[in-house]
Formats: sequence, C-alpha cells, structure tokens
Amino acid sequence: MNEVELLNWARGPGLAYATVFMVFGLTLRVLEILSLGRPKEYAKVRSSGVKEGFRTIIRRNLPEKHCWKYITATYIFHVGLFVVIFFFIPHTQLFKDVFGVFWDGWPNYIIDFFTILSIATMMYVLIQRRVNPARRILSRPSDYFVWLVTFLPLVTGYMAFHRIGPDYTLMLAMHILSVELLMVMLPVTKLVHAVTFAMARYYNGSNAGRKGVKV
Amino acid sequence: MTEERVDKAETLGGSLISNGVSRRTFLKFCSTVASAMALPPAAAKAMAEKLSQATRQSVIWLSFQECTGCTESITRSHKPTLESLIFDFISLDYHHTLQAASGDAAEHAREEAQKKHKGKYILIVDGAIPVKDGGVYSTIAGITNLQMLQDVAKDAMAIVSVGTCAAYGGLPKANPNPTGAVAVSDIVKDKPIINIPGCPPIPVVMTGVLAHVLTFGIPELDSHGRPMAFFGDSIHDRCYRRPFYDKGQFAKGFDDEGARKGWCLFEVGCKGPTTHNACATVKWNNGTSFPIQSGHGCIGCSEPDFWDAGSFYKPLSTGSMNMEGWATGALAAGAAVGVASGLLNSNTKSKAEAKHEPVTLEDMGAKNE
Amino acid sequence: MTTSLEQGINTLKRVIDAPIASYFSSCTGCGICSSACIFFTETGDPKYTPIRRVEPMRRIWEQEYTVIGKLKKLIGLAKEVTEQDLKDNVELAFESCTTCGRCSMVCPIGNDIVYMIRRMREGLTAAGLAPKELQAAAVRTMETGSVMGFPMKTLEAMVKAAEEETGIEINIDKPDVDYLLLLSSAEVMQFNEIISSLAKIFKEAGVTWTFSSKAHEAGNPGMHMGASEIEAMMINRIVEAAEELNIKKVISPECGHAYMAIRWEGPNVIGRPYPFEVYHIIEVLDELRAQGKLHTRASSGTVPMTFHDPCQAARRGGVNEPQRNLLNMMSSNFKEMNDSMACNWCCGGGGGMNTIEKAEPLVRKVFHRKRQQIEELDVNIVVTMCATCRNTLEEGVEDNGMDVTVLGLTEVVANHLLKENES
Amino acid sequence: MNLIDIPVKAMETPTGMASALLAELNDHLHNLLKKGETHVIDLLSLPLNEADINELADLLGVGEVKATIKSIGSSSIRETAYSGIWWITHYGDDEKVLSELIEVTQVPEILVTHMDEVRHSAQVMASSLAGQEKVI
Repeated sequence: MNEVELLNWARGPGLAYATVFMVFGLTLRVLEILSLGRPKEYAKVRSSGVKEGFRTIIRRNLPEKHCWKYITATYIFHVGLFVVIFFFIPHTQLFKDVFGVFWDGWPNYIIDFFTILSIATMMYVLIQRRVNPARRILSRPSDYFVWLVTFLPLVTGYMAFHRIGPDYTLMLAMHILSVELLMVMLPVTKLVHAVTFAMARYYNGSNAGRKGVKV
Repeated sequence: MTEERVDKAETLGGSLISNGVSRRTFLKFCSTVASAMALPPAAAKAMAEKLSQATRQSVIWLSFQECTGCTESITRSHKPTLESLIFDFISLDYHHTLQAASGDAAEHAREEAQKKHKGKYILIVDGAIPVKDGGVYSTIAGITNLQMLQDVAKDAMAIVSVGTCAAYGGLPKANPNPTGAVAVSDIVKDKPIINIPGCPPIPVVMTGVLAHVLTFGIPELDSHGRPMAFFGDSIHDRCYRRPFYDKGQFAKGFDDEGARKGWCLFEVGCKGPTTHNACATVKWNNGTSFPIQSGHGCIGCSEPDFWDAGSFYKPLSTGSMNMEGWATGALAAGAAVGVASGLLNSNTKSKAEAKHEPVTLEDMGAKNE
Repeated sequence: MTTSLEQGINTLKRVIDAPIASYFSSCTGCGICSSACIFFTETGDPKYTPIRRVEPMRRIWEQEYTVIGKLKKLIGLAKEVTEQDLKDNVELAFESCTTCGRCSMVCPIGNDIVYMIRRMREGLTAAGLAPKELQAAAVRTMETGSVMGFPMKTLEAMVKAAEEETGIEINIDKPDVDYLLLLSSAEVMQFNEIISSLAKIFKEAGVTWTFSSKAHEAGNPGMHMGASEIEAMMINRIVEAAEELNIKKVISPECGHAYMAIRWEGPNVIGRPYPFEVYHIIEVLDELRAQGKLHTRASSGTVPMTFHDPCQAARRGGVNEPQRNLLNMMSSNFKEMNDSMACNWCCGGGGGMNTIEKAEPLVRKVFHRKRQQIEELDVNIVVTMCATCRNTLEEGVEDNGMDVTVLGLTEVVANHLLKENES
Repeated sequence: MNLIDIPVKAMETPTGMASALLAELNDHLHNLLKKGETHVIDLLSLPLNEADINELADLLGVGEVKATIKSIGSSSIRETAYSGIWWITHYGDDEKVLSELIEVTQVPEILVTHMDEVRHSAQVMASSLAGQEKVI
C-alpha cells in the first residue's frame, strides 16, 4: 500500500470505521453510566440542582486558584488542543462536512503557536507523570499509551502542515490515521473523559447544588 | 565523403536541417525543456548536441482503455509548437490513432518495428489494461490489450506510461472497476517504466521526458515512477495562491468575494497539497493558465486512485465518504448495545440488592469483644 | 453475623450509581486531588492521593458495569477484588480520610471523590472491616442514645443545672413547640454551657423548644462507618421523637457530621421525606438575627477573630453565610481564613478520625496546615460550629503551644447577648 | 468577468533577489574575464516574481545589441548595459514566454551559426550555383 492508497483509505473507509466505532462506543459508555441510575433524593433540597449541575460543567473549566501550579501545563495543553482541533481551518471544514455547522477558523500562525504549545506542554505533562508523586502512583501503563495516542496527531499534524518528514501525502495520511486511532481509543480508554467529564461535573454540581453549595 | 553524408543524414541534426528545422530552433527547444525540467541551464547545449548526434528513436505507442485525451494533449495544437518537435525526433512506428495505415498493414508495421528495433524501441502506453475475464474487455485486431502489452513490452528498451490510466489505472480502475483495469506497472515488472501521469499530462512534460530519455537516458523518478523534475513538487508548494492559504484566506464558493479576490481554493476542494505535477509552473496551453488560475481547485489527476479520493469539491481535510448513514447506524447500534448493557447492569444491581443483608448492631464486632 | 467479603463486594456493587460511574469513567489520574488533601500535603506521601482511596470500588465498577471491563475479565486481564485488597483499603478509607470533600472541589474533571469514599466505607463495613472504635461508638449510640455514652439521665442533670443557673424553664418532651433541639456528645461532655446559652437566646427571642428523652443526640457513627441501616436506626429515633411531639423544626447541633446525617443523609437512608425540617443551630440563630430577635453587643469589636468552616456543615452541607452574618454582627474585626467556606482546609479530626486510635499521630501531624492558617492571620480567637472541629482545634492548639482560644459560635452568640438592663 | 480579470498577483513587491543575482553575475563576469568560462542562469527556475524580474531588467539596463530569432515563435536576444551579460527570452508561437535566460558570454550560443548549418548552406549554395551555370 503506497501513501496515496493509505491517504485514500484514511479519508474514506478508515474515517468511516473510526467514526462508527467512536459513536458506537461513546453511546454505549454514556448509556452504561446512565443505566446505573441515581438514588432518589428525599431530603428537602435547597434547589433542584439542575441549574447548578450545568453551572458546574462550565465553572470547572477554571481550576481552583491553588491548583494552578499543578494544572497549568495540562490546562494549556487542553486549551491548545481545543484551539487546534476546532479552529484550524481544514478541521473546521471537516466539522462542516460532518455536522453541517460552520464557524470561522483562525489564522495558521495562531494554530501553529497553539500546536507547539500543546506539544511542549504534553512533554512536560509526561515528565510530570514520572516526577509528580501523586501522578506517578496513579499511573498505569495505559496512561502512557493514551498519552502517545494523543501526542501523535499533534506531531503528525504539525509535520504535515510544515512539510517536515518524508512526504506531505504520507504525513497527511499518518495524521489522519493517528486521529482515527485516537477516535477508536476514545471510548475504550480514559480518553472517554472528553465526553463524560460533563456528566461527572453535572452530578457533582447538582448534588452540591441541592445542598446549596457552589462547587 | 559519401559515408559521412549517409551518417549525417541518419542523425537527427542532419535530417532536421534538411527538413528546415534550424539548429537555433533546436537549441531553443532544448533550453525550454531544460528550464522546464529544472536541469542546469548549461545542460541545454549538451542536450542539443546529443540530440543532434542521435538517430531517430523508434517508438511504438499502444493505446488501451483510454479516451485519446493524452494523444490529444500532445498533438492538440494545430500550429506547429515547440512540443510537437518531438515528433521530429522520434520515429512513431505505430500509433493506431495517428498512423495512416489501418487493419493488417497497421499491425504489420508494429510487428516490423518490434523485429527491426528489438531491444531498442521505446514503448509508450496510454490507457489502462483490463485483465478481468482474460482481458476480453478491450482488444485491438483481435488481440487483447494484455497480450499486446506483454508482447510489445518484452523487447522494449523502456516503457513510458502516458496518462494516469496507463500509469495507475485511472478512470477505468475507479471503483467498482468492472473490467479489472490495472496499470502498466502491474503487468510489466522487468522493464524500466516511466510514469507521466495526468489526465491528460502536460504536453511539455511528455516531450521533456522523451527528450531526456533520448539524450541523458531515464530521468530521476519518484516512488510512483514519476520524473522528479516535473513531479517533485506539489501543486500547493508552487501555487501562486499559496500565500492566501498561509494567511487563511479562502474562497468559500465559486462566486463569492474570496473567489473574486483570487483566494485559496482549499475549501472548495482543491487537492493541490497532495498532488504532484508541474501545472503550477509549466501551466497549460503554452503557459496560458492552469485550473487553479482559472478558478477551479486542483482535482489531483496525476495521483493514483484520484477518482476514488472523494468529491472534487470537498476539502482535502474531510472524509471522502458520506458518513451520515454510518454515524446514525453507529448511534443506533451503540444505543441498542448500551441499553442491553444497561439492562445487564440493572440486573447486576438488583441481584446485589436482593443479596444484600443489612449491617446490624449484631455485626458490630466491638460488641462481642 | 452477616458481614463478609462477599457482602462487602455485594454492597459495593449495590451502591455504585450513575454519578460514581461517571466519576470513574472520567478520572484521568492527574493526581490533582492530592493537592487538596491535608493527608497528602502534610505528609507528602502519595498513597494518600484521594482517588486511590476508592480503587477496589473502581475495579468492581469496571468489571461489573462496563462492557470493556467484562471483556477484560473474560480474557483474564482483570484482577478480582480480594479480601486483602479491602483490608488494605481500610487505612485509606477510614484511617487517613476525614471525608472532608476538599478533593471534590478541585478535581478538574468534576469528580465528587468523597461521595465515592463514603460508599467505599459502606462496602468495607459490610465486609466487617469498619474500625473497631466506630463500631463501638455505634453500639453505644444505640444503647445509650449518645455517641460517647451519656444517657438521658446525664442530660437531665445538666438541664436542671442550667435551669438553676439561668432561672429559665427548659422543656423535655414537650409537644407542639417550635423546635426540637438535638445535641452532640461533645457538647454534653465538654461544652455543656451551650444549654444555658441557648435557653437564654431562645427565651430572649420568644422561641419555644424542647429536648426529647427519646432522641437527645444527633451524633451518628452509622454515617461515618457507612452502615446505612444503623445510620437509619439512629435517624428513625429522631424522626419518631419529632413526630410524637408534633414538632415541625428540628435543630441539628454544632456538629458537622451530625448535620450531614440528620439534614442530608437521613431522609435517604430511611427512604422517605421527613415530616419536619432540619436546621443547623447556626441557621436558626441567623434567622433570629434577621428577624431582629437577637440583641447582642459588639464587645469583641476590636478583638481579631477568625472562623473555621466545618467541612460537613459548610462545604458538604451548604451552611456558609449564617456564621458570617452572626460574626460580623458581633465583631468588626472578623478575619477570613485563606481558603474559607466551601474550600476550607479540614481540621484533620472529622469523619471518625479522632476516635480511631491508630489515626492519632496522623491527626496531630496534619494539624500543621490549620496551625499555619491561623498563625498567618495573627488572631487569638478561632470560632467554629462543629464540636469535632472544636475538639481537634483545641487539641491542636494545645499540642502546638499556640496562644489561641477556640470557641463555639453558639457560645459566642450567647456571651454577646445584651443583659436585660442593657437593652 | 473574464479569466484575465481574476487578480493573480499574490506577491507584488520585489524580494531582493535581483541584487543577489547581480552579485552572482559579477562573479561570473570575472570568471569569463579570467578563465573564459561562460555561464547561463535560468530565470524561470528561480523563485522570482514579476517585480523581481522587472527590477533585475532595470538594474541591468539596455546595451547596444538586440537580435531577434524567428523560429516557432520568436526569441529576443539583447545585450544588457553590462557588456558580456545577455538577456535571452524565448517566446512560444503565441508570444508566451517559454524560457528566460541570462547568459554571461561574448556571444550567446544561440546566435552562433552551427557548423552543420554552414555545411548545409554551402551545399545548398553549391547546388544552386550549379543550377545557375546550367541555366547560363
């Protein structure tokens, strides 16, 4: 299989399989969670907790102030990843194609900046996983695999865009394939937090909201 | 003296002069080719020198599953062009579209040339070769394309696959490929093959490569068998609209503000970034323009399987398949399995509930202590 | 005897719900929860990372409630939870955690970690692994009605003394009054001046109230232990008392975990809503203040004081404003601690920790954080509204030779009441 | 709107390549002088924009020789203001530029009559003279 066939496969069947697996897996994961139900609340609540639940989904986007020193790198990485995924113009085209919604992408130099930022912070985060005692004790082998799966699309994307490496077609194919690997891994690893974080935050915020606490 | 005159007449230099093609025209041709192939400028003189000393090269041109667009491309100008000079340098011994002979006489000419120039002739192929069902889907004079190719290729010095069909299978090979079309390189494995893809290829690319083969031999090729000189860069790399890409200025339709301002055509499906060809530099119709300059994105015609790479009008960064149905199906399947798994979960939970025994004061070990 | 490994694991299966599943799904192992936990910050030992405290539960969740986990189990990639796993977990779930819930505030993904630790304790208790001190406390509570074993007789004697001291009649088992007052063991044992304080305050405000001989304490070791059925028995005692006396408002004492049990967990463990409402005593006092029924003088106007928010009342219970309203009414020099209210650092003694003998050195060690917080404010008075916090703070202050007085907020309010001739 | 109206000028300003080329040409002039080495620069193979080419043409100026070749389109050969530097433009049959070269030489290769052609014309002339004799 040459690089052209690889790219065609990646853009065609590969993307379809990955999308199918991801959508299937995420739907399954979310339903699995929901199936376990939530105990009925008999205490006289101070609020229904619904508003607070949604509020927490948004509010937890900013960490508690004392946490900045632990989270800055990870935070920048997530912001970078978000910007790169959702505002690189070719990516906006993909979302337009898949979801039919379109928003304006950002100029390439901004995307470039965030890509480098994300790559750098990811490397730092990897080092932290070895160095930070709490993070280290929590780390499982899969964490390093997940790190790699997240790291590859950034690097291949950067290399493809800047014509670094063997050949643009091949790099683009590798980039798309690495994204597909990420998509496949999304529902089966802790990467699922990209979706379930909203549920976790909702439940936490909602439970606290019922008691009148802002979390 | 007589000897010498005979020799001179057989060399291209001699025969061209007698046909009214001046040495200056010759040199001009060579410097144009050298420039197009990015050869060092001094190579033009060497090329002219070599060409003039060469004898006319026997060429057999086989056309298989094709549209004659490649032949059209190389011969289309009704005025004599510099590119058409290549026909003065070669002896086109068989080309069933161009030759005057027909029927038995035509096939006889081919067999003659094969015999006479055994091991020395160049075989040019345009069109893909159907191999399904013994290759019955395309025959010439009762001979299948497959047989004819194998037969002619056997004694060829080199093969030039002209056009994407011959080079990579092209349109005939596109899904679902009913005739089982394949490229020349899928059949012939033991001869040097130069691919000059494009639908059609640029005339000067064809003449340039032939001139190179006649003078300096087979040029440097990329991993797809294409001459680096013409296919080394992508359209995108050499595109004059590239600065708009870098700045993120894109035409979003063919009639919008961006289109009028000549912005990058990535978003309307330009495949320039993954297409290797010389369109952006050599251009078409004697350097008049090329598709992107005319406001249409590159469709990637010089790449393998470009027909199967999705819509010409969807950006390169999008999938090439319509995934709405797939995604909906996956959602439904996920929901079904999710509900099933959820029921299992509920079952596990109710079982746990049923098995549960309350922790009572009697369980408090301290009491017993 | 029904507790067993099997029951423990069964209980963990039973208590895993959608929120817990979403928390486990989302955890990325970032370890930031450790930065919120005094047991990590003060010892630097990564084993105290909060999310690690529920690891056996995570495995059960994965193996029982996810398709991936079931597949892993099928091909032998998943380790089943063993008795040893649960035994090893006791240290993390009981002996080094106050269930203060500060970790739940910082988790970037939004996990309510302490919600899970509370359920983890339930599983360990069902496996018969609850610390013996908590088990003993549960037995005492059910037998005497008091966590520390003070029978109603002790309280009656104190009530009599308070009546004599204040000249105010104090009701026991009087129906149809406004409030049923519950106390905590610590108040009965150490801070019993609260009875006369409250008698004065309520008299002043014209509020009627009573004790119940059936349920005089709100302390609930069943909750600490995670023994829902025992917790429910203790709750039911109070519910029955309130119902019998036809009282619509029950006052939870200055005790964080009691408030959590009676106010928030109670209706859920008994499985029905209360026919009455529950208030923290400080909420009641603040309401009286708002109604203008609390006449105090600002004698401590210039004495700098700070407030320690008890985790179960403030962060987990939602009582954050009333204490500030009251303190600001009485003092013009109230200094907020860093990380106050819902983000307050734990005293280190709650969640049953200060009754567990093994945990004592750790409780002493982690007080360092609170000491630092108090010292940087340069105050001599620390007010709180939880008997356990008060206890821990007093011990910590003594331990560290700090020149600090620890006070209960109700007591402070009582001390600031205007004498009749002053009004 | 016609094709021609689509603005295609992405880069309008000179990039400074012209002066770089001048320095290179200076070296080649010295080589010609000292070693008799000639040199050709293919302008189309360099990343020059129109502005660069115009700038280079201005810098080199116009010399005293100008020749035109007519063969399948024309070719223009002119010496620049710097003797020994020649500017050669080959046009196709429809006036499109096929190649644009700068040659550092005494006489551009393309202007020199090839001996083969001299030989050919000598033959033609001889036979034409022979024909005349017959007629005369």
